[in-house]
Amino acid sequence: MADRTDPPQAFGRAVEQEMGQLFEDLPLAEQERMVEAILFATAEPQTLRDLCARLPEGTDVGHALALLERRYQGRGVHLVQIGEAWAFRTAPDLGHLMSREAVDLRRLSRAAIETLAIVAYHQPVTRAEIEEIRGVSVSRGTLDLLMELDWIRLGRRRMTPGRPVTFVTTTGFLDHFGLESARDLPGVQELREAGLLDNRSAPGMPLSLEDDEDPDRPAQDPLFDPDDAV
Amino acid sequence: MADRTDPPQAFGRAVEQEMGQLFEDLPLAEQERMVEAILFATAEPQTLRDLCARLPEGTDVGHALALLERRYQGRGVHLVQIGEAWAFRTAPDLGHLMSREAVDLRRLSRAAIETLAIVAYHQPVTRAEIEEIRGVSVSRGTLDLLMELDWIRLGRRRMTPGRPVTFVTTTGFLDHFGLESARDLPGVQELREAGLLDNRSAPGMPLSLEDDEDPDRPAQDPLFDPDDAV
Amino acid sequence: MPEDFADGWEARRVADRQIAEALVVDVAGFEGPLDLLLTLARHQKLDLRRISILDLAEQYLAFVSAAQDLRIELAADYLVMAAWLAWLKSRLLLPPDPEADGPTGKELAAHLAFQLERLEAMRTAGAQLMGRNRLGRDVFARGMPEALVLRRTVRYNASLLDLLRAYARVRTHEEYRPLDVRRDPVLTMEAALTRLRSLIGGSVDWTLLEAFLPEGWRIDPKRRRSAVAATFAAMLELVRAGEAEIDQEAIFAPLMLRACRAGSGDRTAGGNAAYQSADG
Repeated sequence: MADRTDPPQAFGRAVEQEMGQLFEDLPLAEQERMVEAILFATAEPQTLRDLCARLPEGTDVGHALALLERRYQGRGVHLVQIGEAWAFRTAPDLGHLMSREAVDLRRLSRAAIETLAIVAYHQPVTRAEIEEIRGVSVSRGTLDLLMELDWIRLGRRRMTPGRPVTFVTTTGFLDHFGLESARDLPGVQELREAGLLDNRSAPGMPLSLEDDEDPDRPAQDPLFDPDDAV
Repeated sequence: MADRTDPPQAFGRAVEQEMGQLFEDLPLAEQERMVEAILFATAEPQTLRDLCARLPEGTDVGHALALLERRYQGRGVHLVQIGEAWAFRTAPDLGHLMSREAVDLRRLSRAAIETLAIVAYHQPVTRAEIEEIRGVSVSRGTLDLLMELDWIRLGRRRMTPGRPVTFVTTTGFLDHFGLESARDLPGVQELREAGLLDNRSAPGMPLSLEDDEDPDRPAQDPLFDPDDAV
Repeated sequence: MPEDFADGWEARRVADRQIAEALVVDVAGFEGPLDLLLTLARHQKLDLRRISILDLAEQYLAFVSAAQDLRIELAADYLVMAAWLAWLKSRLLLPPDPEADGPTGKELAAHLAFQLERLEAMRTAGAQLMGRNRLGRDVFARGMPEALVLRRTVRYNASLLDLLRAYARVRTHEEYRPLDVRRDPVLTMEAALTRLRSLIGGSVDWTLLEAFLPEGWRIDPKRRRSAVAATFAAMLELVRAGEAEIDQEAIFAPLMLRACRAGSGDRTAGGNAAYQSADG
């Protein structure tokens, strides 16, 4: 397009200007929608010069901006001038509608996502069972976080000695992960076939009892080191 | 958001409903500019539910969207429907003006493109069906990549022996390829009429890979206990 | 079989071979037998509905045999397809056996034609998809999404893929483990005690303290120091509980430990007791 300004173009421009007398300039409405699209899609407010550089020769950017500004008057979005540049902004009286936008996205810790995965696949599952599967202890905080996120909740108590509580996933969980039901989670075999599981080593290996990232790992793990037996 | 029905909320809602009768509902023009502001401010498509959650009670979102869609017809920015959601997008004919904003689209392998097309046109589709159509096994990382791009996701399990997982396309897919729904896929009608989307079973072909029955049934089996059905 | 048919057959064979040989060089470019068949079919006719499956089978077989002549190794599924096509060919050529059950040659051929047409349809569809106006290339979203900060909430994010990977990791236990173990170089006394308790039963003879150090705590000086200290404290604890006895010949001499045998009363066993050299 006409966004380069190297010397040969300057010559070209002169020619084009002459051509402009021969050919019709772009209709104003077309110029206006071009400016509209650019101001919508760019990440920074655009100066007149920025806009000119993007638009075809002969565009009357100032005029297009004036039309656009009038068009958006009283709308939910306004065309505003910020210093030398132009941008669309939410109408000041509607700012409150955007308040929900202010969210900090944080990645779930590895302990949390693994715990969640185990609950999802093995529900209803007790804390002891989660620990057995992960091979490391699960901190209360991890379960609390997952409950706070409304991804897991308490299920029925297990009818075994001690009547431990169980954990199950929630509708919020299905919602967040775009699942229709927990049954739709793929099995281990399917994970492997989808390439999600690196099968360099055979599955069904004994549980590894170490997780170096987990501070509250049970202290007895070295016990299971066969080399160590005296 | 509004999936909890604890008493305080229910109460609050009742109050709001009564207020709705006392105070006039918002004028439609005002509703329209609110929807406009929200959709303009976010890059992600917003579902009707998202919009409702942000707007005051009693807003006729559907009506506001219809007005807005008409208002932006022929403009540089369009209101488009993407599955269940809505978003503003620049008019396709003006894409060249935004060449600087263009992101490098990852070049997909032939296998990935074909797999995507098969998921799109045959959804919900199992891995075995994809393989049957392509005549080769799905290479590792293909489904993975498509999921990572947020173009496909897991659908419901097929209620056939082995209960294989299925794949379906996402809203992100519709958004990326500018489709309102999977019914708008290019040529889908013709293909259906030609019988090319039928799930025609093979009369003893060597290409049908029937390994949906996975041998090491995953540990989540109890989940799939029919008694468990919600 | 009519003679002219046989002649035509020969002529075609030559042409087929030429096509096949041209393709052989590029065998790696095919994504499986169906893809190869589709390519061969396209050479035959532009309209896939009008191809002759018999000719196609013949071309495929010629391709496979040419590849074998050239000692190009074909994947097993190409050979499976070849065997099946050879069988299909015989079924198509022989008069149908009214006794035989199962699909007729015609039905099988029709299904193969369907598969080819379907694969091509999907290929075309894929190309059409890729050629559409695409977000980020032809169509753009708002470049300056507004986030008016009024209320800041923390939202934890995890995708389904993260979840699946986490589960896969848990189930296969093959997470990437760095060589340098980033665990705190401190062995707790509780850990040492638990360990010692379970091992002490086996130590009827005097055993060096160092032999009780856990694997991974013996080399690195920092870790070793912590392990020795914890194990020593644990030893004292066991002695206090009457579960073990401890001995040291002289100051700074090696510390030795053995289980306390009920009724042995040999609490002050001399330093001369032969000790195992069980140093790790």
